[in-house]
Amino acid sequence: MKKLINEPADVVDEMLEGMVAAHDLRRVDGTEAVVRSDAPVEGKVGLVSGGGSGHEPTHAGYIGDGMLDGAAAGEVFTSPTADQVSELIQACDGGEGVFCVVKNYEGDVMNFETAIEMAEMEADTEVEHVVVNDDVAVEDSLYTSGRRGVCGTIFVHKIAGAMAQRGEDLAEIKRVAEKATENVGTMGMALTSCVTPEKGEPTFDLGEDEIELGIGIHGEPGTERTELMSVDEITDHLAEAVLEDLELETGTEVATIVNGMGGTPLMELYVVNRRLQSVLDDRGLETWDAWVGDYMTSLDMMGCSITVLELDDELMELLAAPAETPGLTVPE
Amino acid sequence: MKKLINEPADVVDEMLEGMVAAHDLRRVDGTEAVVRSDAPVEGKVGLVSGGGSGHEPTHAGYIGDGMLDGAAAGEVFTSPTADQVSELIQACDGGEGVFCVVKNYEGDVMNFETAIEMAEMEADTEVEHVVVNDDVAVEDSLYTSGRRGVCGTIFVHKIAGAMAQRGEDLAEIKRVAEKATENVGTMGMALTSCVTPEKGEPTFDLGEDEIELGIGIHGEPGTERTELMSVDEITDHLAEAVLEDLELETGTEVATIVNGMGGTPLMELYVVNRRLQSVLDDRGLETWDAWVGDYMTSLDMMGCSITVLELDDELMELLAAPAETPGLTVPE
Amino acid sequence: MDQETQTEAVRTAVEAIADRLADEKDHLTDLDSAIGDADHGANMDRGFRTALERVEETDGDPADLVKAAGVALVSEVGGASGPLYGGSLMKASQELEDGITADTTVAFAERYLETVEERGKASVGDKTMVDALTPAVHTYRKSIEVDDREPIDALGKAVDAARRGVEFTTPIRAKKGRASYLGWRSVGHQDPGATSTLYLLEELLDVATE
Amino acid sequence: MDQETQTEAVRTAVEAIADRLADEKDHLTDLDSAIGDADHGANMDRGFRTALERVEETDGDPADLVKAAGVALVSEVGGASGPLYGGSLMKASQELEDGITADTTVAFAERYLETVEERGKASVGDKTMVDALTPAVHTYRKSIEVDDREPIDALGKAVDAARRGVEFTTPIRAKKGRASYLGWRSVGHQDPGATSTLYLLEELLDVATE
Ligand SMILES: Nc1ncnc2c1ncn2[C@@H]1O[C@H](COP(=O)(O)OP(=O)(O)O)[C@@H](O)[C@H]1O
Ligand SMILES: Nc1ncnc2c1ncn2[C@@H]1O[C@H](COP(=O)(O)OP(=O)(O)O)[C@@H](O)[C@H]1O
Ligand SMILES: [Mg+2]
Ligand SMILES: [Mg+2]
Ligand SMILES: [Mg+2]
Ligand SMILES: [Mg+2]
Repeated sequence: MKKLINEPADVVDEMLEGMVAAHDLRRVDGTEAVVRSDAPVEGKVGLVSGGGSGHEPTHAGYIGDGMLDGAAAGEVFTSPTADQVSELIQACDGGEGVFCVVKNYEGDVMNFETAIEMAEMEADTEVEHVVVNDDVAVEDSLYTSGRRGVCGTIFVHKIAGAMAQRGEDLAEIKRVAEKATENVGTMGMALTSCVTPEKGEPTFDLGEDEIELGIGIHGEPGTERTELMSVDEITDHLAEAVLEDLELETGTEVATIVNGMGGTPLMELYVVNRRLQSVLDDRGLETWDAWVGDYMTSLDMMGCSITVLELDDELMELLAAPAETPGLTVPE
Repeated sequence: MKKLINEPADVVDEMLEGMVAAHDLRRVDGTEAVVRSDAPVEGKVGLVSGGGSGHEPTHAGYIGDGMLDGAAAGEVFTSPTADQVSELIQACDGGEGVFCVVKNYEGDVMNFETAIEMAEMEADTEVEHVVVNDDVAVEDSLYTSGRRGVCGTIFVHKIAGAMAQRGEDLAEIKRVAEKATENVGTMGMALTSCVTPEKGEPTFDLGEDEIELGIGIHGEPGTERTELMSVDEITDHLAEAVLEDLELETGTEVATIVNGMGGTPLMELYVVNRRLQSVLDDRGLETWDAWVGDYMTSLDMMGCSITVLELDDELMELLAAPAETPGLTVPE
Repeated sequence: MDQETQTEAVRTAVEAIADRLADEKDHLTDLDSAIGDADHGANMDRGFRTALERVEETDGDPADLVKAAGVALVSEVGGASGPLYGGSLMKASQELEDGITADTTVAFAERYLETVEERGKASVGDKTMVDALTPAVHTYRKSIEVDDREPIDALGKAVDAARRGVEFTTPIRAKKGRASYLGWRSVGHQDPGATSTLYLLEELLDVATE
Repeated sequence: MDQETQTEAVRTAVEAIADRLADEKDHLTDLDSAIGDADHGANMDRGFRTALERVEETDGDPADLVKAAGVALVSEVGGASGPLYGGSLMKASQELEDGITADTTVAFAERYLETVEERGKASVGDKTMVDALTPAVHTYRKSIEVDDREPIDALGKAVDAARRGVEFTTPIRAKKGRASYLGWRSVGHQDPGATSTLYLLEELLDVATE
């Protein structure tokens, strides 16, 4: 499998160099964590996130006014280490503490928990966090390690980022981030596997007439393998799973994301959005904002996910607040 | 080859429906042209573009304040028809005339020329246009139909869009659009072919150790097939071709695009940008702005292009002017 | 032939061409894959399906029908082939206003070729449809005006000439169209537009012979 | 064994493990491809290469070296296996502060298992490394405390026990780790973390036997 890389082992480091060369960012010395170049910003809570690489623009692509102050990049699909996350937290503390957005997956949770303890011990940093678990494909039961955190996390970044930007404190940010997490659901599917730089071959084999439903964002196989369907059928399936989980009343206002997994032409994502919006319309839901694009990817995987967020006035206002980052810009 | 589509023949129409459902756009009745929902905007020149589909977010993704007023979408990789372009032009005329940004390729040029004649005849619309031909891979000689218009077109959209937004007239817009066109160069490469919805198979076969250099944006093979190289070598090759063409003096300020062809992980584009910026640095050039992402794609092709634009004060100011479109947002 | 018969002949010809292009769709697309963007088959198929619908709906003389077919191609095909095929049919249709005769078909053929050359800024040897058209049109005119052949014989000769034109596109380098971007790599591939032009002529001959 | 010998034994063991994981890298990644995210081989290989560098630089008693290896894993691996392997080594190393004896190795093994269970919130039967560790630790302790075996014999039994644990992971459904997302589809696949745990134990036995 061909890739635009030098050595697989260097890809994360070199990607970060390329990001810093393009955007208003800097590396935290000696780590694979990246922060806004003026971090820590005094007088506001620092907002950080992080996780494995390969999901670009997630995570560092959401650093900027109105969203994240910093992000830690692990190896491809591997949680960043606790000591790097701890350094990141400390680099983003402008005196008002730091809030971490963590995606539910054991590696991230374990490393962030350890990092938070370390930052509290080493630098007396006040830290709060939220664990996003929006993936409705996985049952949240004794038989799983809980629902995964996937593309809905971007809504949480945006909402928590707007809170931090307007000077809210840790407790308030936590309240709203938890509300957003409760209100959001996502379900994804793959037409193809992705190829990691290390392995250089598809993570799983998928026949020419097969697709995976209920995938995560790490190139892992999904919860179910089915025959290839038309995009309308696929969209119906994903939307139904999300809506069943959210149980929204008629007239509810929502924001949606049709997210590409990295290798999907934007053209196709718009075709998905066409159907999604008509499904929502049929159910009497009101789409207040619809995002279409690559927000949370799995390298070069072809496929998509659908995210629906239930809105109230507070969440609407926060989503509409200005943001200026490489991956998402909302003008005033 | 699997795609998120219903019938191949419906993909352009359904994509446009999905775009209109997501963004502040409307269809021009009975056509595959899309305009801002409040078009025509009175008191400014209307800016339009168009071409084959499959390059998303190009073209309709750049409709909005500070960029395009409308765009015509042809079939995949096929120029839109002259009558549709003519209707688009008429729908965007707010009394100050319409400026068309055309990419150099015979289909687009012939259809736009016919359309301009039709609009002038049918509705007395004043129309000017520029033909962008930034692709340095193709010799501009008697032996070709001239250099192709590729990703540098996005800079021309941005610059002409800023001119139109601030109320400049057709002649002024033409002057600046032509300057931008003269100052920009692009060169692209492919790791893989793309797959069109109609054909359902790769347009060309490329071995596991081969790449194409000097590709266009329609899935056509490039000017040269070589062995797979490291990303640093590839970047050097592309950058050299562009810089040789532009012949810039030390100290020149430039804006750059590392553009993904649709199937390339963003991670890899940043790795390209890392090298590009160090090449520019070595040559004594000053990067004033660096864009990294999917701006002008070829469906699901894996590969990238490098664009360099020579700046002066006027072009810098226009690039920095605010814009608010689905594909590119520049905040105030 | 009275006007009714001529009109019906045009409809039959467009139908035969549409059927032929449907059959050759994949082949034309394969040719366009090698040196273009893999859509010539789809373009021509879509275009002539619409052209057929239009000529079936259109009343009038042969010139009106040919023009309707041209308009359909211009407004349905896009790309390079849309304005070339469609625009040329529209322009050349004017030569048929006095009906279909040996003389008017010669004028039609010449006008068609001229229009392609003008719009496409192409000449013979550029590896385009002009390479199929030029020998066909030259041969047709010479057969009728110099050799005094029947139009149907002359058309037979023209088809053979077009075939050689198509074959000639293979070993030469493209100067126009997408294939020109390939430079020397375009050598060794047959031009799709010249090929579809040959199919049109073959079908015309077929319909004329019946 | 004096302290110097013990310290050297730890270094030799880490080296053996690092070599083994380098050899098994692709195999572990393949296992992780089936029910995870295709990085367990790379994670373990990267981690133990760094661990080896660290123990080679570190002076001190065996506990210090084991701790250094753990720190290396925590700060180099990330993912789920980083905190699990690394954190557990760090914690359990405390049990070796009085040197490596039959008793301290039992305490080490139990502490290690406990830490994995705590951090991972996992129990036996969840289809994780715990399934390899549990039988191994239980067997080791019983062999030493009840059967009065020599540590090296006990370790041999523990390795056999771990192997059965690994085999046991195949037919069961995952409750923890990425494989749990697959639900019933996880059945029929061997757990990568249990497998790498077995390799560690096999290498310990090898080094101990030499
Ligand atoms: N400038 C031109 N002049 C004459 N014929 C041309 C020109 N450009 C392209 N063609 C013809 O058009 C054919 C390609 O048509 P098609 O694939 O439908 O359009 P596109 O090139 O826009 O994809 C070529 O094979 C060639 O014969
Ligand atoms: N919660 C957990 N408790 C115990 N072991 C776990 C847990 N989660 C994962 N593991 C172990 O870790 C292994 C996967 O490690 P690795 O692939 O390196 O990390 P990641 O899952 O982050 O990619 C699994 O095979 C399993 O044995
Ligand atoms: Mg991992
Ligand atoms: Mg085309
Ligand atoms: Mg073509
Ligand atoms: Mg893994």
